[in-house]
Parts: sequence; C-alpha cells; structure tokens
Amino acid sequence: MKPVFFLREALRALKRNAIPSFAAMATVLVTVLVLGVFIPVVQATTGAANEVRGKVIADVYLKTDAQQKDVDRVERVLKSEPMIKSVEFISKDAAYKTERERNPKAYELLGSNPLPDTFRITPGNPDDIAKIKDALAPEAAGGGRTVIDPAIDEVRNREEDTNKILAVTGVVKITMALLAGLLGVASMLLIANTIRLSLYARRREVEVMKLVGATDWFIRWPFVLEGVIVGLVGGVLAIALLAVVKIAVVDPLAADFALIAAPDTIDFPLLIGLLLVAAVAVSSLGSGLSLRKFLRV
Amino acid sequence: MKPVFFLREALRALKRNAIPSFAAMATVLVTVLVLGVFIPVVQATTGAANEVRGKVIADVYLKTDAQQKDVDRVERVLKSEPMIKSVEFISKDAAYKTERERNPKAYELLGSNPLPDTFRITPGNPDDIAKIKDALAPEAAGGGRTVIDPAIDEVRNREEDTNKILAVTGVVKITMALLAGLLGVASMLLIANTIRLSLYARRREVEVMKLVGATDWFIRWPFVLEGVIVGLVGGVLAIALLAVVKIAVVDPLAADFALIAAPDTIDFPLLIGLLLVAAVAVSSLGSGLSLRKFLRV
Amino acid sequence: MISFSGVEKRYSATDSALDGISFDIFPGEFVFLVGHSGSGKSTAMKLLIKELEPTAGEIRVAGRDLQKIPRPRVPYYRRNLGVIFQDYKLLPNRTVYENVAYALQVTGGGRREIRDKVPDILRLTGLSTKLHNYPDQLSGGEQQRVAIARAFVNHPPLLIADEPTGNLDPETSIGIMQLLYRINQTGTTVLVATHDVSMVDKMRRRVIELSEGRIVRDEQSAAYAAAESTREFAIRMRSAQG
Amino acid sequence: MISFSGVEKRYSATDSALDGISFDIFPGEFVFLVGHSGSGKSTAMKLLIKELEPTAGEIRVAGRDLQKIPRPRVPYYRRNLGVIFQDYKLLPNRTVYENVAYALQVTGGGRREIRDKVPDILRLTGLSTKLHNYPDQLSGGEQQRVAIARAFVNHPPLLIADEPTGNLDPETSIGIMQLLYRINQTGTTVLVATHDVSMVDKMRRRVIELSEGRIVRDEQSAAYAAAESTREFAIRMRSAQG
Ligand SMILES: Nc1ncnc2c1ncn2[C@@H]1O[C@H](COP(=O)(O)OP(=O)(O)OP(=O)(O)O)[C@@H](O)[C@H]1O
Ligand SMILES: Nc1ncnc2c1ncn2[C@@H]1O[C@H](COP(=O)(O)OP(=O)(O)OP(=O)(O)O)[C@@H](O)[C@H]1O
Ligand SMILES: [Mg+2]
Ligand SMILES: [Mg+2]
Repeated sequence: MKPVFFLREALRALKRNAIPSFAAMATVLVTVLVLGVFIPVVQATTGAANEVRGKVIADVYLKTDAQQKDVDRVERVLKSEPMIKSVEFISKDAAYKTERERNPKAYELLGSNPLPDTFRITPGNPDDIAKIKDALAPEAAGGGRTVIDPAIDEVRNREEDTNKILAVTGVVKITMALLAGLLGVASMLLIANTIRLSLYARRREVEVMKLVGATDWFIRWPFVLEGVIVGLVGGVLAIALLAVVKIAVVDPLAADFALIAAPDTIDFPLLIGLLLVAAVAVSSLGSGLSLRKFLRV
Repeated sequence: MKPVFFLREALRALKRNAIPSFAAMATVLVTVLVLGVFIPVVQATTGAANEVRGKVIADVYLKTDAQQKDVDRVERVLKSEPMIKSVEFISKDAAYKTERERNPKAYELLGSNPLPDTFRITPGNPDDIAKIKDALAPEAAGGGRTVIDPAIDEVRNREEDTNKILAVTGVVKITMALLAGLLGVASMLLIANTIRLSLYARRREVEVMKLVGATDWFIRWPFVLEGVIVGLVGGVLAIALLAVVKIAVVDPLAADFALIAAPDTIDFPLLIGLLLVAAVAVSSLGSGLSLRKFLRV
Repeated sequence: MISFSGVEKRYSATDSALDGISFDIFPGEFVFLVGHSGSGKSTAMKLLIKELEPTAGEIRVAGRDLQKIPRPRVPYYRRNLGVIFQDYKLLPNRTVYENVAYALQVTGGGRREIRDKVPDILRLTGLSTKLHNYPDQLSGGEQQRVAIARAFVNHPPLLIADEPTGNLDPETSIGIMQLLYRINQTGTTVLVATHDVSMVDKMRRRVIELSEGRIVRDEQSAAYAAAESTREFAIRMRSAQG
Repeated sequence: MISFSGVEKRYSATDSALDGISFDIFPGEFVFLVGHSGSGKSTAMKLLIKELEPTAGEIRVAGRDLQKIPRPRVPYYRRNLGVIFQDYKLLPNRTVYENVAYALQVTGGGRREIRDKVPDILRLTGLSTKLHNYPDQLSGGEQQRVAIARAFVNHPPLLIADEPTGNLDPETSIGIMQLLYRINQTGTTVLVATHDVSMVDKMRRRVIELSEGRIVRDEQSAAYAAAESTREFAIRMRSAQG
C-alpha cells in the first residue's frame, strides 16, 4: 500500500467528480446536522422523563400517637426493603410548616398541628412503586388494606398521578429510543445510498481500471479515502453549523433549557466525536463495500 | 404532449436504470418513513405542551367578608378584561369540599370553613398571565401590591410553577417547530440530492438526446414522470410500513398514548395524503429542475 | 447549403482547432472532408450542428446564420440534419430498434411511421438480426451501423458523417457508401469526414482537406461522374477494389 | 504463446459469436485477425483478457489455462498484456499523461519510471502537445493513440490490438504499424484485429480470418519477410502506399 499515492488519487477523484462528490458531502452534512440536533433533544427528553420518574414517591403516614421508638422501628423496616432506594423522614413539625406556607388561610385557624409524622420513600425503580405499597400495606381479604407495622396509619402514593407519570414517561422514553434508532439507521442508509449512487456514476471507470490490471484494493483504497474525506468534510461542516447554532441560539436560552435538561444530557465534545466518527465510518465503509459490485470484471 | 408515450418512456427508464431508480426510491422511502414517524410525535408533543399551558391559571381570592354584590361586581370586572379567556367561580363551600378531600386529616380538625370565595381565571394566552396579575393587582410604589377592587383580597398564580410551565412548554414548542422545519428541509434536500445524482449518472444520455434534435420538454417529461413514479412508489411503500407499525405497535398502546396525545394530533389519512403529495412533488420537481443543467447542449 | 466564412474555433487561448476557414457547399453536393488526425474535421462538424459555437466567423446553413438561431429553436434546426457521430453517441438504454426510432420520435413521428421506416433502414445497414440488442451487446462495427441508420432514417436534407466506416470491413463500407450515394442522388447534401483514402479516391467527389485547422486543398475530382446511376456506381466501387 | 482449442462463446442460447475455433500463436509471432463486422474478432480478444469466459473450449496463454486463474490473480495476469480496446476505454477523469501513467502505476511503477517512460511513448504516438488534455478534449484519432500508448508503455510480452487504426489517417497508421513492428522485433507477440486490408497486405504477416465465428483462413503471407529491419520495413510500407 502506498498511502500518499492513494491519497492523491482520492483528492484528484474528488476534484474531477465535483457533482457526485458534492452530493455525497451534502448528504453527510444534512444527516449529521439532523442527528446532531436530534441526539441532544432525545437525550434531554429522556433525561427529563427520568427526572419526572424520580419524583414518583409514596408517603407512609404514621399514627398521630406514634412514639420515637415506633418511628425508629418503621424506619428500619422501610430501610430493609430492597425495592426502596431512599427514605426521608418528615416530622410532624416540618410537615406543618410546609403545609402552612402552602395554604396559610386554612392553617391560620388551626390551633394545634393535625399532621402526622411521615416517611417519604423513593423507589429504586419507579415502576416498583405499586409493589412497594403492596409490601408495606398488603391488601386484606376483605378489600381494605392491612399494614405491616402497627405504628403505620396509611401508605399513600397518589395512585392516579403516579400511574399517569409512569405511563407517560414510559411512552416518552420508548418513543425517544425508537426515534433515535430510526434516525440512526435512516442516516446510515441515506449516506450509503448516496455513495452507492455516486459510485454508480463511475462504474465504467472502475471497469476500465480492472481491465488495465489494477487489483481490487488498488482501486478500492482511493475510494475508501475519498469516503473518509467526504465524511470528514461533511461532518466537520455540519458540526461547525451545529456549533454556530449552539453558541448563537441555544446558549443564550440555556437557562430555559436547563429546566428540562437533565444532568445526564450528552456533552457537546462527545457528541461531536461520535458524529464525526460515524460519518467517516459510514461513508468510507459505504464506498469500500458498494464498490464490490463494480469490481467483478 | 403525448402522455402515453412519455409514460412508457418513464417506465422503460426505470426498468433499464434499476440501480439509480432503486436508490432514489429508497431515499424517498426512508425520508418519508422518518417524516411519517416524526410528524405525529411533533404534533403530539406540541399538543401536550399546549394542554399543559392550558392549565396555567390564577386564583383571585375575595375577602372572607365579601357579599354577593361584591362577588358580582368582581366577576364583571374580570369578565371585562380582554386577556382573560374564562372565569370560574368557586364558592367557599365548593372550595372547602375539595380541600377536605385532598387533606382530610387537617380539615377534620377545623370546625368552620376558613376558605374564601375564589375566581379561577384562565388567560386567553398563557404567556399573559403575569400581565393579568399586574392588571388586577398593580404593583404599588412601596413594593407590595394594591388591588383594583376592594373586595379582592389577593391574586395568586403560583408564580414559580407557572413560570416553569411557561418556560418549559415554550422551549418544547419552539424545539418541536425547529425540528419539524429542519426535518422537512433535510428531507427535501436529501431527495433532491439523490435525484440529481441519479440524473448525473445519465447526463450523457440527455446530451445525446439533445444532439439528435429532442426539445427540452420532450426529454424532461419522462424524467418528471419518472420522478412522480419514484415518489409515489417510495411514498406508498413508506406509508404501508407506517400503517403496519401503527396497527401492530401504536394502536395496542393507544391507551398509553392517549395520555400524552392532545386532541389536535394530526389524523392518519391527512398525514398520508400530505406525505405522499410531498414525496411526489419533491421528486418530480427535483427531476425536472435538476435536469436543466444537463440540457444545455 | 453550407457556408463557412472565416470560421475560427479555439478551445484554448493558445492554439486553434480551426483557423479561419471558408468554403461553400451547394445543395445536393457530396463532399469529403479529409485531413490527418487532429486537423479539425470533427470540430467543423460540431460547429455545424451547434454542439459548439465558433469563436469567430459566420456559419450559414440553408441561408440561416447559425449564431442567430435562438436556443429553444436549436432542436428544430437539428432535425434537418442527419448526423453520424465519430463516437456513435447511441443511447445505452435503448435497443437498436429504439435508438433508430428515437430519431423519428423526437420529430413527432407516429407509431406507424416508425413501424414502416425503422426495419427498412436497419435491413439496409445489415442489422436485421440485432433489432433487440442493446448497444453494449453489439460489435464495434454494428454500433457504427446503428449510428448510420439513425442518421438516415428521417431522410434529412443535410447529412453529416464523421468517420462513418472506421470500424467497418471494406465490403460493408462499400455498402454504406452506396447508401450515401443513393441518398445524395435524391437531393440530400452529404458531408463526410474520413481517413479512408481508397474510398475517397474511388468515389471521385469534391474533397476538402484540412491541415492544422486550415484548408489546404479543395478540389473537384477530375473524373467527377455525377450522372452515374447507383448500380453503375456500385459496380465501379467493387471493381476498383484491390 | 496463445492457444485456442475448440473455443466457443455464446452470448445467447440461439447463436454463437465464436463457434469452436482453434489456433496456436507462437512466441514472437505477429498475427492479423481479420473478418467482417460482427465475425467475432473482439469476442476472441475479450476472452483472451478474461473480460469474458468461453462457454466451451480451452484457452492457454504462455502455457497457463485461463480458466484456472483464480479471480484475485486475474489482475496480475492482465499486467502481462498490453491491450488496445476497440472503444479505447480511457479513464475520463485523467489527462493523457495520467492515463498512460496509470498502466505503470497498477504494476507498482514508481514516479521515476513514469517520468522516464510516459513522455517517451507519448512522443512516439505524436501526443506530446496534448499531455494535459482530458480524453473529452481530444479528437477521435488522438484518443485512439492514447489507448495505443497505454498498451505499449510497459513493454508487455503480449500485445493485443483491436482495430488500432480505425480513426487514424494513413500516415499516422503507418507510424503506429511501424511501432508495432518494432515492438514485435524485440520479441513481443502481437495480435491485431483490423479491417485495414491495405495494411494487412503490406505487412505480409500471418493472417487469421474469421467469418461468423469460424476460422475460414489461416495463412502465412508468401512473402513473409521476417528478417527485415525496421527501417526497411518503413520504407516498404510508405512506397507501397498510394
Ligand atoms: N474539447 C476540446 N478541448 C480542447 N481541445 C480540443 C477539444 N476538442 C478537440 N480539441 C483539439 O482540437 C483539435 C481538432 O480536433 P478534431 O476533433 O476536430 O480533430 P479531427 O480532425 O476530427 O481528428 P480525428 O481524425 O482524429 O477525429 C485536436 O488537436 C484536438 O486535440
Ligand atoms: N454482450 C453481447 N451480447 C450479445 N451479443 C453480443 C455481445 N457482444 C457481441 N455480441 C455479438 O457477437 C458477435 C461478434 O461480436 P464481436 O464484437 O466479436 O465482433 P467483431 O468481429 O469485433 O466485429 P467488429 O469488426 O464490428 O468490431 C456480433 O454479432 C455481436 O452482435
Ligand atoms: Mg474527429
Ligand atoms: Mg470488434
């Protein structure tokens, strides 16, 4: 292999086949651009969905006459339950303060604190919330619920809200995963397709090369390098555009975005690397593989 | 013009140029597929965002000693405010009932009803909510707020929640609009690009036709019809795939989707029509226009 | 019929393919254009069909200044020409039959006309057994004959042939020349660029010789036999053969 | 060097382009392959370079059975052949210089070798002024000469020329034939398919004639002048002309 020779060949081919080269580059540019916009959106959406799911909780109300030892016992019980990720204790007084702030009118009139001590539990997996409730307060034969500790008054998880959150975020996450997959596959197909087509326009040339005694790889290397260059240039242009948009439009709005962006949103340098590698890989592999059919001379 | 002749020419060209025809069709198929998945998602998301925005409200609490005439007067004032879309009156008693249900423990202890009469107002445009608040309770020089009617105790709009909802839904809607635009433009570019490339592979043929005495339109019509066929076949295949996915995957999950799908989600037949028309239009126009360059002989 | 006056064609600034040539060809004439490789024969023909524009000078065909034909009218002008291209320029996606038919279709020829004329001309050029072959399934000479058939099929008033027998054996070449002769007899003006010296000698027609873009010879053959019948012509051609 | 035995090639079930032909060409021979258009000359040559596979029979070149060369070795086999294709097969995106250089590059020829050999062979074929033209900027004959130069450039032990002078004027043709003769004198086996009867007559070499896929003549010229020097050859060629 003579890298310099093949590289020069690839550059010449790009120059002399301006139209198909440009078309292939444009396809890479457009698809990378679309991917570069969608990947963060998908990430942010999934992150937001996860954040919302993280808010799925259940409250364990203790009886109003519960003693400190009851509280400790219940806490131990809750902490020993493997499906529960964390347990937060909200004392009567803390609860009263919060409620009072939320609804001063009503609480003004109350002399004493009517609220019980509460444990707020966050499940490891939000989907387990119903199971946790069942574990802490198994359904009784009669239809009501018993509780596993006498100091527990009731276990509540705002059933309707929780179910809705779980269903919605579930659909959102699945949809996003499907969209990301679809878009990824579509991009690869589109790039490979364009490259196939631009090779098709040059199939006679490949035929002649073979007839003159060139080996398959002698012909293929320049095409692969051409693919690398096309992928690189298309990718870099797309990323430059993305960077401009990010700096000019997204960053000033970052405050707004922060509201939905979850902490695990992909970071820009990683995204760039990923897109670039993908663009180069698809276009060079596409070139190399599509060529096979025309090499059969 | 001889439609039958041109149509036969177009069909022959498709048959004899299987590779580029197939490539163009594949591009149409993939892009229509992507669009067909994204448009409903974008619609649903925007719909959901609008639904959420519809929940932006403000509560106008009256003084606890407000008389019926005060209530009527305030209602008139509120109804005369053009930014307000609807006004709902929640009497003391109704409010008490709701609150009591939400928090039985606390309200059990209350003898009398501490809640005031309330008007719940929905703005025409959720973004106006702050302005409405200012109109009903202008900021005073000292820093507090006065009210425009002596019977009004306070105007509350859960500032933090509202701002968050408005910001998030705003970002979501803008993002969706941009994504839809980006995807639409990208699809057109990709299809036009592929078609340009498949014509490029046949530029010599076009040149010969011109030299033999064919007029521009004599050459162009078959290409345009070819574009129509490519768009039609690619579009129909994509739509068939979409329909399969809809029936097999989406419809069984419809209950889940219903939770996020807003009422104004685009309907499937309209979507189909739109995609098909777009596919055919882009690919036939693309064929017709891209040809121009090669007709200059 | 054709009039070149001071026609110059430069592909680049430095050297010119045609360097101010002038000649007149009268209606019904049969003219050979000769000259060694690269002397400008094909360039002259490309100018004549408006595939190229001259850099200077004027070309008139049937009294019309080519420069003055507006772009949309060019196809209509070209329909009056039958052209045999040096590189054939067949349509790769059409069979022999369809390639020839295309020349009739562009002028609006109906199915009936095509069914009448195409098989006839293909028989005359010896391609009856290859009707449904595509160009890449033909031998070099067969491709050349398809190009010839296409140029002849709609009996154009002016026939331009660029090296029409380069890939044909002597026997077939004589057949083609006979065809050209017959077409010329019906009043068609014929201009043939060729290297086939023996053919030129035997035909005894007017010869224009180019050398490096200039006309170096333009003469009627001494023994110009205009009144010869096609049959007499054929006999002479064959007998003269070595 | 070349041995065809019972070689048959059918493109379709009904008729065969080559119908069981057998002949042997010895190393260093100079052989003309003639026959009218469509008789199977190009087909024989395509079989020889493994562009096509025979439907029956065996072809051996330098003792090797072509059928037995595995696909990855085919390029190495082809490097021993210089081929002038009837339709030239130039690379459209390369200049004249680069087209000829490519034939050296595929065999791993370095820059130095290219700089030495390419300008030489292009001068011999009269293309020195067209080095940096692309094929579509050349006249028909110039393109043909590029194809010739490419086939000659790496002094292959076997040279196959399909109609190498179809678009060349007689003077240039003689130049090319002289070149072929000289190459043959250095030991290269040469096989030329042609319609140029006067050329065949003057060269006085072995002639194989095909007709409808069969060999109808295979004879040494009576006046076979093997010992002639290139100079004597050239003088005879030119004097015989006219
Ligand atoms: N597109 C072009 N660009 C630059 N030079 C060109 C172009 N076409 C032709 N030439 C040059 O113009 C000259 C005349 O070319 P032309 O094709 O007219 O020759 P010709 O007489 O037809 O030769 P032949 O007998 O070999 O076909 C040649 O030297 C050729 O290299
Ligand atoms: N790919 C193909 N498919 C079908 N038939 C073909 C194909 N290639 C050649 N033929 C036929 O095979 C026969 C021999 O063709 P070939 O090219 O060998 O002729 P040739 O002797 O080279 O003729 P010419 O002097 O015209 O070049 C012809 O009748 C031709 O039509
Ligand atoms: Mg020429
Ligand atoms: Mg041949």
